Amino acid sequence: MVRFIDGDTRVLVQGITGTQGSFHTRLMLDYGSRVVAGVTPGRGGMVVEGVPVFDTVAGAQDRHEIDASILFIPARFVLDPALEAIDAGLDPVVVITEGVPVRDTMEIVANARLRGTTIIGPNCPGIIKPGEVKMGIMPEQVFRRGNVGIVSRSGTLFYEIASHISRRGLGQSICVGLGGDPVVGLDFIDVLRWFEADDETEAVALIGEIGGDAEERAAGFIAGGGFTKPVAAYIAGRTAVPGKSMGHAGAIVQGDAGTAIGKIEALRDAGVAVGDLPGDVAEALGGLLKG
Amino acid sequence: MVRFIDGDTRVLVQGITGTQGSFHTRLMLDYGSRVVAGVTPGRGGMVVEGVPVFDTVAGAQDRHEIDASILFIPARFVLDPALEAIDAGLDPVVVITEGVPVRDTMEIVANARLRGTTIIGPNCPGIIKPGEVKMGIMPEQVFRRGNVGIVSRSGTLFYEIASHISRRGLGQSICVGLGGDPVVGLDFIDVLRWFEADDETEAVALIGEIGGDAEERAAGFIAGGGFTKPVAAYIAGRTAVPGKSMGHAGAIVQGDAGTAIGKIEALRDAGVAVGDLPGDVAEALGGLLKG
Amino acid sequence: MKLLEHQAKKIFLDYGIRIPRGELVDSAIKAREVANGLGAVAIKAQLPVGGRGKAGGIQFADSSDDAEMVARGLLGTEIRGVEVKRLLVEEKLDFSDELYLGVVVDRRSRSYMVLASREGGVDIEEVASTTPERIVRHAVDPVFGLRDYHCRRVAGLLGYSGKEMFSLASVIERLYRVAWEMDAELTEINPLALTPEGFVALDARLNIDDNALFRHPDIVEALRLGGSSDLSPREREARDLGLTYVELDGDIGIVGNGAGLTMATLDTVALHGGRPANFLDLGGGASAEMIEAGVSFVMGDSRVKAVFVNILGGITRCDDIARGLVMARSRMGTEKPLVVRLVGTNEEEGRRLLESQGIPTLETMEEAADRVVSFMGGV
Amino acid sequence: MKLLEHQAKKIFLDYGIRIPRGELVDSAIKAREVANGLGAVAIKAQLPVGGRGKAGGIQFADSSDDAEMVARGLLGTEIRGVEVKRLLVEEKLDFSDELYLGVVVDRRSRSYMVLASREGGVDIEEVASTTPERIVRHAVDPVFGLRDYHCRRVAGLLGYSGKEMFSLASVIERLYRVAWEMDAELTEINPLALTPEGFVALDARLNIDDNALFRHPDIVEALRLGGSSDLSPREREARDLGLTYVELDGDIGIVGNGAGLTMATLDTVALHGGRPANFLDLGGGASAEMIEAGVSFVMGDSRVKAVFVNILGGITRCDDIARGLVMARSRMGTEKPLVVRLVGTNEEEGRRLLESQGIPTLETMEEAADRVVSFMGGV
Repeated sequence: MVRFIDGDTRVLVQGITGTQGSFHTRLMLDYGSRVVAGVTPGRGGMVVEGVPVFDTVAGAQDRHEIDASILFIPARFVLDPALEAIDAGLDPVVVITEGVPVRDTMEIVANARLRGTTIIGPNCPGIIKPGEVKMGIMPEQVFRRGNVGIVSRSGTLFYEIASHISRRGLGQSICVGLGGDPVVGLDFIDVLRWFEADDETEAVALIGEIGGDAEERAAGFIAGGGFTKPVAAYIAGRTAVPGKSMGHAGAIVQGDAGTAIGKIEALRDAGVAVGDLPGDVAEALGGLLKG
Repeated sequence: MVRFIDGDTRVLVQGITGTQGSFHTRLMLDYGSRVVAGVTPGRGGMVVEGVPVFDTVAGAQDRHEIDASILFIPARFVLDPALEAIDAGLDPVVVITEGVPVRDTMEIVANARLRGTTIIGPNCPGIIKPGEVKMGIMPEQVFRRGNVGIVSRSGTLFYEIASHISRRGLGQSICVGLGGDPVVGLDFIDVLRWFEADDETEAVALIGEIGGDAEERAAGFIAGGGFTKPVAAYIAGRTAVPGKSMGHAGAIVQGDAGTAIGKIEALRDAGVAVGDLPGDVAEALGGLLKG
Repeated sequence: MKLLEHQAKKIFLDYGIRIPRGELVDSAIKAREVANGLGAVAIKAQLPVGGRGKAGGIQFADSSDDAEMVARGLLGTEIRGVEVKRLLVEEKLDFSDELYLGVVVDRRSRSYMVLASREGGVDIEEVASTTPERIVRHAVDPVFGLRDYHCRRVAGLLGYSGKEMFSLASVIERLYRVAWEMDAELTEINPLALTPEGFVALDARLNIDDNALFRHPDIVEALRLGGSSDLSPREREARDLGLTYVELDGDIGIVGNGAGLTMATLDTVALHGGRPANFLDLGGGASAEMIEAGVSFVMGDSRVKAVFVNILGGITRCDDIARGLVMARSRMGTEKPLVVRLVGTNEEEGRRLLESQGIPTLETMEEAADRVVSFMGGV
Repeated sequence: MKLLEHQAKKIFLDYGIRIPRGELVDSAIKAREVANGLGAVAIKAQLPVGGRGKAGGIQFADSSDDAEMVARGLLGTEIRGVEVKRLLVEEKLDFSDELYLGVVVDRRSRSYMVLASREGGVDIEEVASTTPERIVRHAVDPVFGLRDYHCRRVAGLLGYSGKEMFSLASVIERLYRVAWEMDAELTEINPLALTPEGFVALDARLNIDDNALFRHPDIVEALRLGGSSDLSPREREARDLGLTYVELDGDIGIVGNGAGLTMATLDTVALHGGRPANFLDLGGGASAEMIEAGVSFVMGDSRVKAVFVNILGGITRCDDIARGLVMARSRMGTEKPLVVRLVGTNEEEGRRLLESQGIPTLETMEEAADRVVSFMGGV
């Protein structure tokens, strides 16, 4: 079961003393997130944005109750602190970093699975519950609280679509960025299951892209009755060139597999409203929520 | 929870084509154990004592329902087949082999723990439910069915004491050899918990030896009320020389730790009847079961 | 990063996987010399592109005379747009079976997957779509690892027993170690031939995860020298600038931040009737210098008539973007129209800065796509 | 198998753990030469026994003259019963902290345990019993492994931060790798000194699991040459015969199968007033040849007046035992009384064979113990 966050979640920031870590700690605090401690090995004793810094997660836990962690760590160093967070029982563990070696991600995700931890990312914007809490790097001004759950492989495209939804007068219950790498901790289906159980979520925006078959499997899950609320979707990459990664390591069409058109058809067959333009998703949701 | 066996347990023999493997397969079959398949890599297709042989455990499972496994494998090759049995979901996995590198045992036990499998051994005689089933190498003539559970670190000493119990007119419910290595899968406490829950077991013979603190911890468990049935014990190694392993890799007195006398005192403090001679255990049990 | 066949084979050999005897040559004379010691040989163009066999890049020769002739015919020709500069000359082996063996990153199981099939020597994707039951799959738990018995199981499911089972299991175990230790995205032996001396890798493929190249400085060095790449010259230039760039065939330069947004920008421009000249993703948290480099790079493309910069700031700050755009503008001039859509973190500051420099900004992607396509109409 | 200090240090160095500069010498002149380049030195007898420091096996010298004199005084002397043949001459380092660091097999957690303490240079068992709170423990999950953050945590709990924390963490990680890769039963650095140049292992201990020696043929070879052992000559001879043998100080030879039974046999003989001369466990599934070797070995001990063979067959077969006993008897003669207790697998056959050769058997251990002790009374 995917574990999500709310305003009570006590957050640890790993890599808090870095440029991105300290900058987004400030933004998360301002947004209302309870960032209670930070970790940067060798910087124990510092204070960043009012948050005490420790050398290890266990050291931070000696002094603070902590629920979840977000990592702002350079790609080549992510493995150790991610395992540290899992080992410490933190859940979820959000990995923002782009460019993590896929072998390291496999190791992180396998260990998380053994211990029942949810990994969000890597190469993701994080998770936000608008107006309440965010563990991530998303620009908050595009979000407003409402009844649409968003789940997306992309980051910026997810902001784009969130902003359309907000401007359309709707809002979001919770938004999750899965991450753009070929291997990530969460799957559309994991999040759809959660949205199905969440009373606040009345409809879902599913934002996919070329590569892999996560969208096709989500379509199968919806078609099979696993998810019963209305879904609108957008799939990026119709103009993609086969065999080339389009920015995301995971966004690659191989042979006939992973094309935008294949995904769009699978979703439409499952009864999902798939838009041609990002803005179409908000329009479709407007209609679905009225209906 | 420790999982034990009964006459319905479908047993796999790994290393079935070896001298010991085939010899004890015959004896186990004669005793009534349901040995349904064997594995020796490279010998798939053979038949040993009427039992079909496969190259892999998974291959055996393609054709047979299997519950548990016993390994007759040379020490330096035990790791892979033990993990194979764990991976295949067999439980318990009995490792008879003496001389397994302790690092391999640690790896086996850690994996078993992750998957909830019981490892019996290594360097152990196995497990027997007299008159019903055995997975092990114990000489069956010393056992008869009755109400005493036996748990022992040693093998031959365990037969010795079982034979005294049988000759005394008592008998055994189930007997487990933990194994004589410093690191083994089971602990006295694991087995005591099982005996506590087992209706057939009315008293227990606990057979320990020098080295480690498993007997002291068992004593603490009994003293703390974790085990409520009568216990008689024997501890081997009063004449041991400090710093030397007495045959079992695990039987070594280090400094003041692990002496026979320390263990005997701890058990006596917990109300256990500790005999001076192996034969005393049967006498004590006779008294305890009458009382 | 894709290794060439001979580079991958060198690594396989280091891991104890058998390969045919042979040598890399860059002239017909050397091909003759190598063939002289080997008898019948295969002569294989070393190219960073697929489908080499069908395009005539693999030929055979029965004698050293023949080898020289074949090599002469291959060297200097173009196969799939790439000049043939080097050939691998290898002994031609007799074999009974041709297998496929691969270790790939599997998204669904989130682990390496061993793929094996008796249908070697042909396109495995075709086998996968027509007779998927002929492929044996084993997902390797990254914590538990690939054990001997897993490998024997795969070999057994392919129908091998006894000595051949052990021998194939050992190749599987070694190829997995190549994958794990070399951080492979994909590694393949196709075909893996069963010869009288055992299993031999007749071909070799090894693509290394770019994100893990820091763990393999020796490989990076070898590739820098060997010059293996299937990138166009402009793509290579972009990579050296640290940009994520894919070349397309239109005339509108596209710069976005975030892969999804940039893909959506291409799609939106296309839906508005425009033709994107490229995909350029600045990624997360780009500095002003990165933006300057990226925008200048796209503007410098002679095919490009106008540039559309689409930024939705999250970890990327709009003020940094604005400064980078101003720098690019002052470097590249105002000849080509620049359409900027800028929203997100520090948006106000960014817009103020751009407007103070006479660069207007738009708020929606659709508006901006419409605007940039309208410039094309005027050309 | 216990390595000598200089052997263990060589391995530590291979794993990147710093050790003092120094050299192994076997003469006072060489000690002088080595000291000449090092200034003040420590001179340490290389012995396979503990408590060497208290017994005068570690001395210091301020000059090369002094070093020669100290070495001359040490070489050829006996420390704890072992002749000093080699000395390790090492630079004497200045340090601020003396730590204890060990990686041991922990029975309870069934894993390696890292033990670390600021109380280095003293007996860790004493620290453990008097001030256990001064020892930091970390059990290493064999599947998950020891990670950087675990090592930093241990270093942090010892009170280190910043550069020293990283530096100590790296020593912990390396020592654990020594333990894992070398199959250590125990490995220790005591003391680990914090010098101006970082952490340095002043002493080194490494005991390798005998059962894993097959994975370390180089170590076995080095030890065979180096001759490290704390076994008595007879114990060494027994080991070479493949027997599990411990020498005791009595006059009754004991041969049993199974460690527990053999221990209980000793205890029972002792309770009956006898004094065992040895512990000899044939182990599981002994062949007739093994029994012959074992019984002959014990009978050949001039201290032994009678031999008690106590067999309870499980994986061991009584008929094999009987054949071995007959062979031993025909080899060693009938001078020393042989008391045999034989029950278990193939018991009937075994007894029949022994009785046909005039060797009576008893059924209980107590009877047999009583019988063998009675022979002593007669001497």
